[in-house]
Amino acid sequence: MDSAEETAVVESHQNSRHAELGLSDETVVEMYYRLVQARTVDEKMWTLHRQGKIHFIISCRGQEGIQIGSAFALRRGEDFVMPYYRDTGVALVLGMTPRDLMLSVFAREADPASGGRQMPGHFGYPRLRIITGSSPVATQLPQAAGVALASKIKGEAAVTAVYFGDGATSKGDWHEGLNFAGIHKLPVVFICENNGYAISVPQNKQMAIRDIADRAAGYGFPGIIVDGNDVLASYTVTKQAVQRALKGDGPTFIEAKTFRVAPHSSDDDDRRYRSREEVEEWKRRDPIERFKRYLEEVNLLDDSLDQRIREMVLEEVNEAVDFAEKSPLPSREDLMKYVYYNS
Amino acid sequence: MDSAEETAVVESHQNSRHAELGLSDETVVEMYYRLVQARTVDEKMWTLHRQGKIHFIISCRGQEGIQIGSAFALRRGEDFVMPYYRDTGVALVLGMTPRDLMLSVFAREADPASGGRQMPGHFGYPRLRIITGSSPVATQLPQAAGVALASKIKGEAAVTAVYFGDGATSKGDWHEGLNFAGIHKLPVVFICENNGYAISVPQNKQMAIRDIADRAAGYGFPGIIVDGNDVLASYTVTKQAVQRALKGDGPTFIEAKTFRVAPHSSDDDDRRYRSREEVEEWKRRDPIERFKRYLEEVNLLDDSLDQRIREMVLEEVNEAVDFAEKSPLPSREDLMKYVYYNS
Amino acid sequence: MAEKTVIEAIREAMAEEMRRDSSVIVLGEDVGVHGGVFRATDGLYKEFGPNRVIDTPLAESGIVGTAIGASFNGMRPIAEIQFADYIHPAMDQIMNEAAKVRFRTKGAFSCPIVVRAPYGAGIHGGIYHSQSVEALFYHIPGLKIITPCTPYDAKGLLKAAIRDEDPVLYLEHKKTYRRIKGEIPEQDYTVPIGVADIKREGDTISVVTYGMMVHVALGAAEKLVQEGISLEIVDLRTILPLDTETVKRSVKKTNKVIVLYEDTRTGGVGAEISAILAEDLFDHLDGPIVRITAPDTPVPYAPTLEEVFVPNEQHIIEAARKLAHY
Amino acid sequence: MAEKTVIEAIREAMAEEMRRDSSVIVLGEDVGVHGGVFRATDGLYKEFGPNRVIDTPLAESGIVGTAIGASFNGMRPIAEIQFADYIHPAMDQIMNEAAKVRFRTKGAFSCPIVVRAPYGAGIHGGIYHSQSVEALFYHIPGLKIITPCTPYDAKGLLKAAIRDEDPVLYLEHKKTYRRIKGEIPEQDYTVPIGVADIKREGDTISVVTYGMMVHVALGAAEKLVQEGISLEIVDLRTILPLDTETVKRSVKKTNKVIVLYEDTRTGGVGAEISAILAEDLFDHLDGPIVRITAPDTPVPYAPTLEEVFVPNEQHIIEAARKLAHY
Ligand SMILES: Cc1ncc(C[n+]2csc(CCOP(=O)(O)OP(=O)(O)O)c2C)c(N)n1
Ligand SMILES: Cc1ncc(C[n+]2csc(CCOP(=O)(O)OP(=O)(O)O)c2C)c(N)n1
Ligand SMILES: [Mg+2]
Ligand SMILES: [Mg+2]
Repeated sequence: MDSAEETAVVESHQNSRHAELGLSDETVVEMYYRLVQARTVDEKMWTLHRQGKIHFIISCRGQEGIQIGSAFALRRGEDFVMPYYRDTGVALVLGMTPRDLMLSVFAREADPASGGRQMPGHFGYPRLRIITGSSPVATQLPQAAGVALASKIKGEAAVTAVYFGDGATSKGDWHEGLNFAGIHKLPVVFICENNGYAISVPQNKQMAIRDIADRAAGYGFPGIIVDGNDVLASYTVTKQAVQRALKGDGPTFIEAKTFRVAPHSSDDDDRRYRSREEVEEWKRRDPIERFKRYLEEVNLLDDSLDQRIREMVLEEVNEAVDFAEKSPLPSREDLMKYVYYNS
Repeated sequence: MDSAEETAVVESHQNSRHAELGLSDETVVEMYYRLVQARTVDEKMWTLHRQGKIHFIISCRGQEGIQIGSAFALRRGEDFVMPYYRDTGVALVLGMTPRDLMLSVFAREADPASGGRQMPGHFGYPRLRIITGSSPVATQLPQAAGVALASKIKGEAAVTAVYFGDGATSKGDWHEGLNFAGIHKLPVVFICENNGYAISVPQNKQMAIRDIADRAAGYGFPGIIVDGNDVLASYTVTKQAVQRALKGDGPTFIEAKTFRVAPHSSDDDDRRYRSREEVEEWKRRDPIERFKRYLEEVNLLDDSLDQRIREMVLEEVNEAVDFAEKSPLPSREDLMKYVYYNS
Repeated sequence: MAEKTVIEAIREAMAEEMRRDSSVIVLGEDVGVHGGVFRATDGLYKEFGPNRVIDTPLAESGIVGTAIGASFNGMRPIAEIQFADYIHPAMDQIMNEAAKVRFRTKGAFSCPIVVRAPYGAGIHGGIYHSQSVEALFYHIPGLKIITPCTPYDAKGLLKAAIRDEDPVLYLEHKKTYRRIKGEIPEQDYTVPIGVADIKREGDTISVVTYGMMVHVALGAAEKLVQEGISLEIVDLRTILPLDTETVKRSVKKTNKVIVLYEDTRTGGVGAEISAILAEDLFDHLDGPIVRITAPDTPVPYAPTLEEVFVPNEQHIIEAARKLAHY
Repeated sequence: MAEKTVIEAIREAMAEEMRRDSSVIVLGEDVGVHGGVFRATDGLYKEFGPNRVIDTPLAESGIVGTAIGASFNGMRPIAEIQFADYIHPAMDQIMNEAAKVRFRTKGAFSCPIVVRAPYGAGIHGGIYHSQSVEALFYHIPGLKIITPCTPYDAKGLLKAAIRDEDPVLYLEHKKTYRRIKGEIPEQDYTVPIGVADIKREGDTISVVTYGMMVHVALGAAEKLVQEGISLEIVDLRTILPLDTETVKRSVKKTNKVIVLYEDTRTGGVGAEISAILAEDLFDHLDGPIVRITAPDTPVPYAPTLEEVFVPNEQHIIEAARKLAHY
């Protein structure tokens, strides 16, 4: 249950949806484990925030389906991944640990993404090929084209997967990044987590179209729509996009329809701009519950295994919190370090 | 022959293409006059540049078809027009005079667009609703949305027509401008003069698609392709777009396929990046010659009228050069003026 | 007179100007239904409707570009940039378009827009929710930049900015929003752009500053009184154009000056103040022109690092002591 | 040694570095087939092919963003911005991304890119082909800014920039491209970043400057000799980080200083130099710190206006006379 790479079919259930996709039973249970892990990390962070122990958190809740599904289609340490701030699930699948993430919310020196220099939610880990992200929305899009361009120049068989929200599609940088990737048929997978809102701004104030995927045609590559709360569907379209990229056929744009069931961040109050009914409706479509039902149907999960997984995760997350809390803050003398190479 | 507004059918040839479009004989002859005028102004500027009398010029040559055709579909002084630097033809139809343009190439104080503060090719005239343009490519796109937004807020029945090249479509501002106009169904007509090059960069290095008009779908409004060297076709699609906008149906994107037969500017040497054959091929499709043939076919033009028109235009242009040359440069003391309202 | 916070003053200024002049519109991310992430536009959507209070797409260049275009067609748009940290994509529209349009058209076109942006550190915002951006825009002829620090100034200056014929960058220090309270008159008033304000009289040292640092300086001044050191606090209020007269008058009186800014040191706005004084008041200076600033680093998130990043009272007290005895 | 122009030096530096290191790539508008609108990349496309010399779409933010991404994956991209006037859309990528990435990752990521841009006035380029942009980027910790003015420095500094681990903004004064010639060694060399150069020794007044103004100052110095005024010309070469030691050493010797820049006055790079000297060398100064700069306006197109915009020898001569007798 520790590697996203074991996707070979091992004893899979005949005729099951995941077997058809070439996913082993073990892998889909691991997917479930990751879903629970992401959710638990998120819940813990909210608790820590309420307790006043940390200043800020930004939430993956509701979007774990596309995050875990797509990330399982990426080859850890081989493909480049550029998660955006909401991608706790992606970061966990690709190899960042609950400890790493807790170190970040506590702004600790040992936080591998930033040493407490940056807000939480800005993942990054060179060894895992998780490319650092910033807060300005959509700056990562031309950067993704650049990462992939370098792969192309070097002749390296790596794909760059870049994540962003629906709001990000409105930025000039988004356009410039997609355009460049299209021209050079770069191995990029664009993954848009369309949760219907950019903070309070609903999709119909963000764009005049229903399906963002329609825009891909304007850049000369396919745009795919997927139910982002369906883990296996998310896995499938990403896997296909990765294969397409590796074949040299260029980028794919994936629009995952999903929803953020939490407020935008710990600073937000989403009751100001959307109804409880809308949120409740989407809670009923929770990707984790849905995947759980699937695993139960194919007899890969029962209450006792679920219980075990949840306990395991909780223990791991609690341990991570303890570890992070005890870990030291950056020391005041180090402020000027890391501005320049030799500073 | 001095107003773009007289588009009512006066004695038009039955069954002729222009009569079907509701264009009078007088109007199509005026169109021809404008084509010749634009070309003559352009040629004169090149001559002045070769003579070392002026520092810089940028050329409309080859693109007069879409420029004159579309501009005739706009209502002078009512619709807002945002030409780009190549739009000598648009500026002339909308009411700027050869004098105005010559004052600009000579950087004279009386230049109405800038008083010699800005390079030539940056048109602007508040009274004519020609909105000032700058050199940074594509900045005018969100501005066009803004002009039209103001019209919408005021309930004013005006359309904003904004012009730009194929290269401009790659800029973030282009995307942001179209997106905003689409969301608010603003009365904007986007006119792309696709001449196949951004200086030396050919279209296939600028984008991965053949028809830029395809991108309009991504903003929720129609994209129309037109032969930009066909004056009447250019007129027609623009007219339809204006009507659509006035009805409140929102923007239209027009892609006019055309070609710049001159170098990019007086600083450019286009032999460095494209074959003479390509240029010659397009010279054979010259929009002016083509329109001339049309007028001859419908018996509205013969050699003697053509001669008269050319003489008239030349006289006007020569007079404009004399006038501009004698006109004073900005005075040194005025440098600090016009930085702030009360400076 | 009623006591208000800075954010209330800003909101009131917009509401009153929108009532007074139907060409005033507001646009930006989350400014409509939501009322702004800092609630600066709270209530405006309800009162003025979606035509005049516009929730824009997430596109800062587009927001400013749209505002510029609307201003060409008779509007007086107020564009909100959600955090000053996100203003940079709009740099081109602000510096090449808004600020240059009057000059490049010899006055035929003008661009009366206001770009509002919350800035400043000290609120645990980290690297991308804490930046001071004024210095990056300080080098743009044609632009005006306002940095108020009290409710009175915030309201009066925002009204002046909205009525001004030139593009104005109106920077709001986030930390003043709810922390700083003050009296505001009931009736309409403006505070003139380009006029500094002596927030405290003194005669030992002039402290030239703006924004949140005015309050920090006032705190330091309070503590230095007992040592016989009397600081004169000059609040620039407008940093572009600079009120050099008021600054010079103060320095001619005290003959010593501390230039204080929260922004990082190199190339900060205060460098210009030092440069002007070092040239024009050379004979009046009885000591070096001391700068107190943030160090040249991005703004860190961890509280330990942010603590040493932002200039504080202690820095001022120590510098003032040294300079007083120079 | 061979005599070369500045543009030749720049071209050679890129070609040699590309030969030396296969991770060096060039991207920008018209840099490939065309060889650049100023011909800086002439021949590179032919030698290194379309994989390493990339004609980009017209999108400055995209160009720099792509370069940043490529640098995260092992490349050392040189991004050309066709004119510095068009760099502003890339401001966000430069200041929020390239310059902050080392800090925000505690050194785990770095961004070794070079952004080249031709800048400067005096070539009839008008408002959008003449701007000096260095001051707008001067306030960005994490960035380095180079402004060479001779072929020797241009080549050596560009090579140093390409090899540097940090993002570098390399500004080329257009007017030096073909006008300024000089000897260049045959063998490989670099000029260290962050080290100023005394282009002429003198003892009456230090003139601290960079770019094209170095040559203007040298001309003025020539003429002032006969009046017994001896200017020391300090060419900063790198403006960020600033070589304060060399500047201070010079001013400690002459005790008088003129800060000269072609850029507009308010908030210019020279303001920082004045500020540093007014604080650190107060006791060494025998006169005001004089600034000679362009006035605070956009760059005008008409020759009459451009003439009075750009600082010239006469300005320096007059200021030096006055200061010498102070
Ligand atoms: C350039 C920029 N502008 C504004 C912000 C403030 N902001 C942070 S997230 C956000 C909304 C993003 O929406 P979306 O892309 O849909 O992602 P989501 O948060 O919904 O997952 C905004 C406006 C920012 N970070 N960057
Ligand atoms: C933002 C920006 N980058 C670069 C330039 C330099 N430049 C001027 S025109 C041009 C090409 C524009 O091509 P296109 O939009 O196709 O218009 P065309 O000149 O072909 O009519 C370039 C690169 C500029 N003016 N603005
Ligand atoms: Mg969203
Ligand atoms: Mg073109």
